[in-house]
Amino acid sequence: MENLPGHTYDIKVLVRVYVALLVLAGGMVVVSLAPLENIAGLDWIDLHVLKGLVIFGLATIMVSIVSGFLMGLRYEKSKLNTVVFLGNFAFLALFIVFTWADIGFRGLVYPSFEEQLNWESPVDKANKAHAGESEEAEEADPETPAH
Amino acid sequence: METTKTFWLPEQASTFADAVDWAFGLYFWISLFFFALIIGLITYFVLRYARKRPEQMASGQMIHNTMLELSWTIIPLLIVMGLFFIGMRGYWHMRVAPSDAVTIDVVGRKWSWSFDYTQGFSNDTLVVPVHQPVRLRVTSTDVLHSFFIPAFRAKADVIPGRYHSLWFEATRTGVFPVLCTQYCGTNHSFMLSAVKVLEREEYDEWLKGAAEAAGGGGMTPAEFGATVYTKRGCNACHSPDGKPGIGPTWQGLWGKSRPLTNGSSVLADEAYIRQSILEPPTQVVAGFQPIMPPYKGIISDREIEAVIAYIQTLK
Amino acid sequence: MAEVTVPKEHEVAHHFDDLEQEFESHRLGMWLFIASEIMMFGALLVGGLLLLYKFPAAFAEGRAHLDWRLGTLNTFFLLTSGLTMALAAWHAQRSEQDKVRRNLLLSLAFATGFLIVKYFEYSAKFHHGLLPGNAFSGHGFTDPNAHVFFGFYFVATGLHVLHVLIGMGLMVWCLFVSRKVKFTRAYYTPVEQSGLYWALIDLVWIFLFPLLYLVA
Amino acid sequence: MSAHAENINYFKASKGFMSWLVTVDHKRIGLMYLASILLFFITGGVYAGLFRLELWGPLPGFISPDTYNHLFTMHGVIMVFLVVVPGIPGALGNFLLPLQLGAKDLAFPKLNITSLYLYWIGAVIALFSLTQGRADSGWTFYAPYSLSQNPAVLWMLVAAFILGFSSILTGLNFIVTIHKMRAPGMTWFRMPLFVWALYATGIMQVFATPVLGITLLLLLMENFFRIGIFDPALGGDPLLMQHFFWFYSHPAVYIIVVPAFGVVSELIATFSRKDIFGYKFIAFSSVAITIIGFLVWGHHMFVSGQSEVADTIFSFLTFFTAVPSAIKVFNWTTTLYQGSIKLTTPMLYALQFLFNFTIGGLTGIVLGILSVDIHLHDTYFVVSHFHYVAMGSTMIAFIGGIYYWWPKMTGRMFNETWGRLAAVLVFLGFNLTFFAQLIMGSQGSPRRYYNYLTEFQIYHQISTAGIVVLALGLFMALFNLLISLKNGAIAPQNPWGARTLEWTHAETPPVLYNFTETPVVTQGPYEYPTEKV
Repeated sequence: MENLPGHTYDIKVLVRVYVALLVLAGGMVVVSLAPLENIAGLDWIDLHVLKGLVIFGLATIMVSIVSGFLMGLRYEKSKLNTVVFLGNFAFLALFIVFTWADIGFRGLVYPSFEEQLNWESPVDKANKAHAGESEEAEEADPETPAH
Repeated sequence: METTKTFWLPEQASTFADAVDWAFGLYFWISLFFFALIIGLITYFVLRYARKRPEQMASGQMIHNTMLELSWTIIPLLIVMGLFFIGMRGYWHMRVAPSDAVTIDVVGRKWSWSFDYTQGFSNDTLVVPVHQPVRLRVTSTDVLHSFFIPAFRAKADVIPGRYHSLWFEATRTGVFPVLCTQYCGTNHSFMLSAVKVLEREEYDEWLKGAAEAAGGGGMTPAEFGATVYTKRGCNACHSPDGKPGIGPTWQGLWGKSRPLTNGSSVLADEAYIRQSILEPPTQVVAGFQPIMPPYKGIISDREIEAVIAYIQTLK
Repeated sequence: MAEVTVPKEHEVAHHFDDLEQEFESHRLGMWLFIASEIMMFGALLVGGLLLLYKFPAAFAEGRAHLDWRLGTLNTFFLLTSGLTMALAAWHAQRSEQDKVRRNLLLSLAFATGFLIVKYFEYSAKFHHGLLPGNAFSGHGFTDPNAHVFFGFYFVATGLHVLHVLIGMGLMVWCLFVSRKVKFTRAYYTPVEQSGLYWALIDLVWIFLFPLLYLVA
Repeated sequence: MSAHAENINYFKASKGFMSWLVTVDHKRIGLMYLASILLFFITGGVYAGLFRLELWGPLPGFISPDTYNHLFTMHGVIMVFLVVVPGIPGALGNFLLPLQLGAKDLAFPKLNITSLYLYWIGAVIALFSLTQGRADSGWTFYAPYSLSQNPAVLWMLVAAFILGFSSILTGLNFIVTIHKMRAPGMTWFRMPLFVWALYATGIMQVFATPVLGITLLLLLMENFFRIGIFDPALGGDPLLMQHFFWFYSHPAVYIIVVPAFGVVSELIATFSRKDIFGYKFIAFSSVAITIIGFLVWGHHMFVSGQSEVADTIFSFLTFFTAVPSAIKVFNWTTTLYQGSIKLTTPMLYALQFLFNFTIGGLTGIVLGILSVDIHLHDTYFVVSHFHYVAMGSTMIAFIGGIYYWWPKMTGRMFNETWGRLAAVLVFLGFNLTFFAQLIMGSQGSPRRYYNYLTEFQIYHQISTAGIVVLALGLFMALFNLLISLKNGAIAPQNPWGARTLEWTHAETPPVLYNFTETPVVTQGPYEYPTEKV
């Protein structure tokens, strides 16, 4: 019985984990609210991207804390469940990388082909409807001849 | 017409058909070798080691042989890597059109093709000159289709909302079928067209004539409307002679009151027909599905007028 | 329920050899189930990230209509209920049925808090017409794809809320079981499993929260 | 329950219709899966037969294009989601996994019956969709065609969603059972290869199927609320849907075929009285296929308009699946060397499998060659390749497995002569049907075509003639089994002289908790003695 998971930790560990999670969550919010122009010496990277990376990095730390402590992966003798959990992220990483290999590289051969055709987006429609409330009638779309 | 059709592959009529067929042929012989090897061994073993007495046991228990196992891991690996490079080279060649290619726009819709030439007219068959790289820029107005010319070994999915492309260079004159290979509904298998490869001079002449005809030159509006009827693929769903189809027939349509699915009815006048062509779902005739693709931005005003004139003649 | 039944010891199911085999099997089973749930949510989040990549402007505009304060409050609720669920499991190992029940009730309370905040968020969106696709009637948006953000928002948070409701159902079930079965160091599976499931809900939120509320 | 009751055969342990519906016994659940799957196999086959008859002659045929589209959609959905995906794991896996491991039951018996019920609910919903219109999206549900709000398609999406859950729960149950419930002495490398195959399948079921779930959910949301993720009319990307779909459906092809690898390994070992050549290579190649299977989904999208970079990467990775498949085929072939080979009915199916799978695998490699695939994509060549794998390999191995374990399941022996005759008919019928399709496919005949160019008529007629022979063989095989239930000889404990636990240690039919006493394993699954010279 002694090797059952979830036994070894103290109740204090739980509280510390909780505090750490709150701090990290707070950190994510703070980073996202931080004004961009105040960071000097970082003009070599798009700051929006950098922020995103930092925020998702913090999220990853939080996830490893939750899985390690609250879900008890850290205390297991057999690492099987950890392998299962990491397997998830491996497969998801492959999913995003390969799908991005498509979406991120479309129009490589004929860049000009990537322009969208004319379609009426619900956003435009809504904007037009709001405009039309005052202007009476909805004007027809100008004809857009195909190529 | 001479033909290069073989047992496995259709006739060849484009520059890269030969490379594709070569890769196919190479692989065919490789696979035939392995197939014969495996089936031959199995047959031999089954006959040679057949059980003759019920209690007979195996005559040996070879369960492991590193050399054998490594060889049939590594040899297939080397072969498939070779195949990968052959396929990749051929593929990039098929994807990247030469810079002197002429562009023709292809629009797929349920269930017809139209080919829009830069000269400002469109046609229901693809007419191209021989020995001239042609780049097709394809798009769809409704669902996925796929543009396939077996003789050219050329294929590309036709995607609504964006462009996709393919190119080819025809190596000989003739007429070759064009097929839709991505399932697109009721008449998916009737979504056929043809590519007509002409000599350069013939092509130039055709181009001139077609451009003139597209303007309705020398035709009455009703005659022009009749050509639009087939060129724009109206004939896929609407019959001119009262035959039932996917859409309502055009015979006797003009000036009648049309019952709509929403319970109201509307007079079939010019405004109604124009609206039905540009934005079909707004006025669907009772008893029919709202499946017609909108022609807004595709069809010109003159063509609409011609179609209206044509419908007026169908009494 | 005036009559309180005395909790009984758990019996090992017929096809297991002992408690340890049973416990380990249940835990691995739950982990595999969580793995499949993570793949489901993960695929959705991958879709979300790809949408973010494709329509950065739409996401920036859409995000401006979400209140990060409410999101943060909800993060707090979920993390706290995660703590109380872990505490419930901790007490269950020590057969402290009363404390188990108290922590389960606390978790339920925080989960309810999460739902209440979600209710206010949703009703604000409905009020402003920030709805998916053709139902979209918000105005002042410049990016034509802004509606995609709300489509994704409602699918992702909706699926998450559904899981929160299932998780709350599990807590109620644990409360019910705690009256019938005595939890021990070797057997506290219902609380353990529900806790794992609830942690999954936390995990999903930890990624969903920045994706929707924080990253632009 | 008394000690006595545990030691009587599982048919007699409890009686009545209800005792089957509420059972948690994996053997009964396996049999109920078997009956359901065979029923849907016949249903899906009837759909196939109908549209093949239509394709016999020139137009107009006896059905409309819409009906044709409906028929092939139903054939696809039923065969994929209700037959081949749950097939071998649901029926044979459920019955055999605990027996082969020396366990009393699966780790979660109640979950097991739950997944059977989910299967039934999914099946009922799929049938219910027939009353809601005609589903015509094809089994791939490609957007935007599937976004037409056709209620029958919507119900079909719901059905597939629920069936996905059933599949996940089965896979989960198998993995836990294999990890935690092995008998004393049953080390990983003493497990029969069928168990290894189920393990690899379980990994795919647990990790890939949820992605199908979210895909179908998003499609439903898109249909109802127009969320704009997949629908190009709302700014969405129809190719993203294909990525989602194939991330599941490519591994699903391996969910379909890997259990068949396991079955065939058992059959070949038993009927040649040989230890499997390269046991570890076969075991690990199953796992390798699983992993690689997750990386190659994009080869279904070479002409779809995905980026050229992705096409190249996916083509490169696709070729790696050829290697473990080749290893397996060569290993099975070598296993026959020096064996004591008996051509019983199950062995005939195993050899057919080798024949068909070799063709299925080789035609798969040519589809991975990028330039050639552009020509072959979406033609009958692909249809034929897929059927060589899903029908010619998986269903053939499944039928062989049913014949092999039939005495253990029912306690009756089948008629060997009729069984062999049926096996030969199935072989001829199948190859007639699908080899003709290989030829017309490479000639450029697109799939899902109601109307075809007249030059292909001869191939369609060969194909239709083939399906008649195939149907004849399949029904003969089925009736042979059913008749044996009444007239068959009582089966001995180990009629084939096999070495795995279900034959050596379990009675025929097995007792309620499988073994009268827990077996202790001391040797591998295929350790046959050698003939003394």
